[in-house]
Amino acid sequence: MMETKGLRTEEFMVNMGPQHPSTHGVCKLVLKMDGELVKEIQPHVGYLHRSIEKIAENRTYAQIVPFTDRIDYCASMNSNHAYVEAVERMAEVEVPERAQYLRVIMAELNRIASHLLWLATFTIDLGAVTPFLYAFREREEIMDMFEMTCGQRLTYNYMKIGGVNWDIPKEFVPKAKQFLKILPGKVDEYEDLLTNNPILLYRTKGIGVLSSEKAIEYSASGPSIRASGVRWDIRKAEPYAVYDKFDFNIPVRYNGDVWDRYKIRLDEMRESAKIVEQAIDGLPEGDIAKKVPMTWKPKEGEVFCRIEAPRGEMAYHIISDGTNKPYRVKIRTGSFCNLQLLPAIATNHLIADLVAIFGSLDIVLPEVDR
Amino acid sequence: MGVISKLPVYMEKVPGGGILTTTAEKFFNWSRASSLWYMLFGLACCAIEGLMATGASRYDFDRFGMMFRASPRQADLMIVAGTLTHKMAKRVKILYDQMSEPKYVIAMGGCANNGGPFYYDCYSVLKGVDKIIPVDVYIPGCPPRPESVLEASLKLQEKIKKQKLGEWSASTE
Amino acid sequence: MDSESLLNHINELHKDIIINSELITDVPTIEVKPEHWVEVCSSLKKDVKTNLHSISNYGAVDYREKLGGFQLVLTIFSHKHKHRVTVKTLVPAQGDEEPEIDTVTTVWLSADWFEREIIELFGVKFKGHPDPRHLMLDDDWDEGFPLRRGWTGTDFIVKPEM
Amino acid sequence: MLELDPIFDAISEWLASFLPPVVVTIVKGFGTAGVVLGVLSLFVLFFIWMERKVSAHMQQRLGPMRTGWHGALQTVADAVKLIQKEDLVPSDADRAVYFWAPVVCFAAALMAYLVIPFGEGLIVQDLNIGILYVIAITTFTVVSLLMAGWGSNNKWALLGGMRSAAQIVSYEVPLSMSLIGTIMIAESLSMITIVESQSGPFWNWFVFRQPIGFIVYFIAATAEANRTPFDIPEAEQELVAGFNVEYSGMKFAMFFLAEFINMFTISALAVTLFFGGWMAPFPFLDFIPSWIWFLAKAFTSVFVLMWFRWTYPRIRVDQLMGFAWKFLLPLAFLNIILTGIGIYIF
Repeated sequence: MMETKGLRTEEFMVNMGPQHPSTHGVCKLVLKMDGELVKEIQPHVGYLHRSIEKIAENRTYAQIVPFTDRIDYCASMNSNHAYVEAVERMAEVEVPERAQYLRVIMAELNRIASHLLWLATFTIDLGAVTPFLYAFREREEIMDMFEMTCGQRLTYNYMKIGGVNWDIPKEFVPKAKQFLKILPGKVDEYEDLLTNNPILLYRTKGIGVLSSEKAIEYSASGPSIRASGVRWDIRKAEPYAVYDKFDFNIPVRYNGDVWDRYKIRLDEMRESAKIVEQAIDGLPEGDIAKKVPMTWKPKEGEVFCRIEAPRGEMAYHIISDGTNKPYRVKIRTGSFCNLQLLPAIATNHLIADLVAIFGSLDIVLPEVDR
Repeated sequence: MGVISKLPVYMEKVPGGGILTTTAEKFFNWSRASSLWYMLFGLACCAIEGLMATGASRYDFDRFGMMFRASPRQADLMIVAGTLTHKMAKRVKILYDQMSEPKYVIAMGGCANNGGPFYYDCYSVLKGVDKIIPVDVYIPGCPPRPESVLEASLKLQEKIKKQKLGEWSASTE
Repeated sequence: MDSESLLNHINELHKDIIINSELITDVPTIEVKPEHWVEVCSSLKKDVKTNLHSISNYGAVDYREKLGGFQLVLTIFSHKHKHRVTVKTLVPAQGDEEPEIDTVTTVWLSADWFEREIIELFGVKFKGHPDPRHLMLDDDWDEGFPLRRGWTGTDFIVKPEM
Repeated sequence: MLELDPIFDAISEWLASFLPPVVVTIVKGFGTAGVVLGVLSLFVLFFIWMERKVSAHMQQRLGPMRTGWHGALQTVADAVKLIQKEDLVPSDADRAVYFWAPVVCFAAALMAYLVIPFGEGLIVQDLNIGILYVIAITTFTVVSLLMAGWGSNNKWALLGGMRSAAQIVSYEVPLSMSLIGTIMIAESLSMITIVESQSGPFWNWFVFRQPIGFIVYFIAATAEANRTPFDIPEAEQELVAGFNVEYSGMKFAMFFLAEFINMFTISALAVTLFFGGWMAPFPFLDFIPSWIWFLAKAFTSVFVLMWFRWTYPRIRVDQLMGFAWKFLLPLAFLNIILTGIGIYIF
């Protein structure tokens, strides 16, 4: 050991964010550092708190749908789906089967898009820029499909209470089929670029291990908990919409490190592609929505309904007091709990690892702040 | 800044200086217009469309010479992409102050323009980024398409090309 | 275990404490008095048959006009048995009061941020919370508790009725 | 024909015809420095444009298109814009250190060109300790980056500066060691002698006699120039922009230019030491001027460096150190031993 007598060392505090390239939005991490080593992490959130829960008190049920788009802008379809599913369950509205199928198609396509976006930002976090653009290339194809269906690229407002707003155009099915044909090959291409890269392996294996006990204790959900060896997917465990009609697997991995969280999302993209394929093949004819009047008032009651969003469990707790506006809407999102466990798994790592761990948890800040 | 902004004053004393000033002005404006480095700074939904998708292969900001910089010191352009909350507003002001002159701001999307869907019944959103920093170009939309972001940057280039030496940014007015 | 037998099991477990129990959209829901709040929660977590280790949702509802207080709604679930339970309690409060209740962060670690949110948005205090700072709002926010019904602040513009 | 060497000779003779010798030396000195600076600036402008184009085409984009033919004037626009930018100094910065850091960085990068032979006879000064000089001078970069990190009084910048110090000092060792094999074969430290001892067809180039040495050199040199996968001092995703986070305008431009000059330095050094310098691959191709051969080889090497950058993820700081000390250094020693045995046998 070097003689360190007389040399003074000092821990120092660093603000990572709110404007920092790798916090993916406006999150502040207050770090206590010993050189490169992160000794303590304190996440500060709320920089994107948009009070959607307050707004929801003053809007009718149908008017809230556009706001749900903006809760998780990377997977708007899934947020839509969670909300309309909750309202329909509370008011016992029957949804036509074609609408259910369309919802599943859109939700799963959006899951692929969201995972692609995650892959893009995650690789950028590790310093590789080129895979970012490759992932975005495929994402644009999905955006095209959404655009031809509902005219928007990011915030769709596609689902409504009782069904969906628009039917798919006739170009949609061939386009989707063609996309699903190329997607597995493209995912293999990312694997060629990244999975077999020794640098990526060194950077991710054994980093930020989240044990299954810890994952359960911190109420983690989504791919993050499945990478820790807990087989938990609401699509299988409590099937909503028509998910029980499709044949798909839930990828589970057991080490809970950054590498597993990376691999599991790649596997999930392949599984989602399978679901979309089956849903397109089995798409029934019929109505796309049940008529729900403009001045619709559900009866008094409450519901707690959750679905599997790309970032974990997304749930709505809605209380109706019999008027056309909900009394209270409480939104639970996957990122909210997943960000909470960051200090538990990322302390005593180097700052470069912290970036990788933060990226691997796939946190979208408006989901945390709402 | 500094010397160059005073260039017209010195030049007037030289015979034929006026022509020289105009030429220099054109050249400097061209350089500033075609090399807008934007700050890597996203707030909400619009960041995906305005910064990521527009920077990606299909739309490609780089065609106009726009490159991202992570540090505000080296950036010329701040794209305020997304909802600006009261809590974030102070930080955005700091970031804007940290940028070096000449600097430009694009307000992207309904939220940055005036609060957008979060105008009514919302306690935490600032109703428009122009309440704290000067804005050069506004883009409507929620979120705007990448094409409209490109259009906005072209509009900003037009604006820069019409500027006179010495009156560069909105904040020096 | 299906929801009905789970509800019966919980009812048996806390015979004297539970005020009200019902099935809401197939989720067993129980209501307890605030003084039994932590006790019931920790026993639900520890009991072998319920084993509710994770928080699914934790929020507050402003029922000051209807019931005279804030209702805490906690939905918890078990990865082991794949079931969930909702526990409710009413914290009595009137007007601008800031009522107090024991924290459940001692039971679940992940209750931390959920409770911080309730503290700042509803003004319900949690006794023994390890870190009761603001989570969503700015540190120097002093306009009250925005999610309370009928709250208005300086920059709060109410949408005109159409 | 197109050899540039006689032109310079003619100019100096013409000057000597009417000026006293002292003045000639001074004028020659400044003149050569001017020429080197001018040529390098041109190269760097080209490299920056090339980097953007190469990266764009690897990423299925177009890159700069609007300024000149395929954006050829893009870097000019960038440079002119950077001159116009306001020069900010953070209020708590150590002003002198903050000011001198980019100057030292730029000067250190330039000084290496004293001994790089651009072509036959196209060398500013053929020092008999040429290689030693280059290695010594390029290490100055560390000082400048540390100065930048310290002077900015920003924690991210300081972290970046410390990282670069650790990195460059570590990689300096395998870098120097990897060159010893070459020196042993050439029996000289002078650049000219080294190039001349590689004359003949291309299998005489040292890369075929020193493959291990070349690999160690190229990896270590990539790290020295802070290029991905070893760009941790300015890791954008971790340290925002590393040591230059507080720099704006022309000062930032100097760091930026120095980075590209360094990239060309390591390419030029690789060409000189391992790829036969200005030599043509076959003697019958000698009619093409030597400086064209040199530049062609160096530009290819620069392209390879860009290729690295846009393909690989970034390595972590402790892995980087381990790689240098545990892998590259033993490999370099092994190379020296093998070379020694080889020389003894043949």
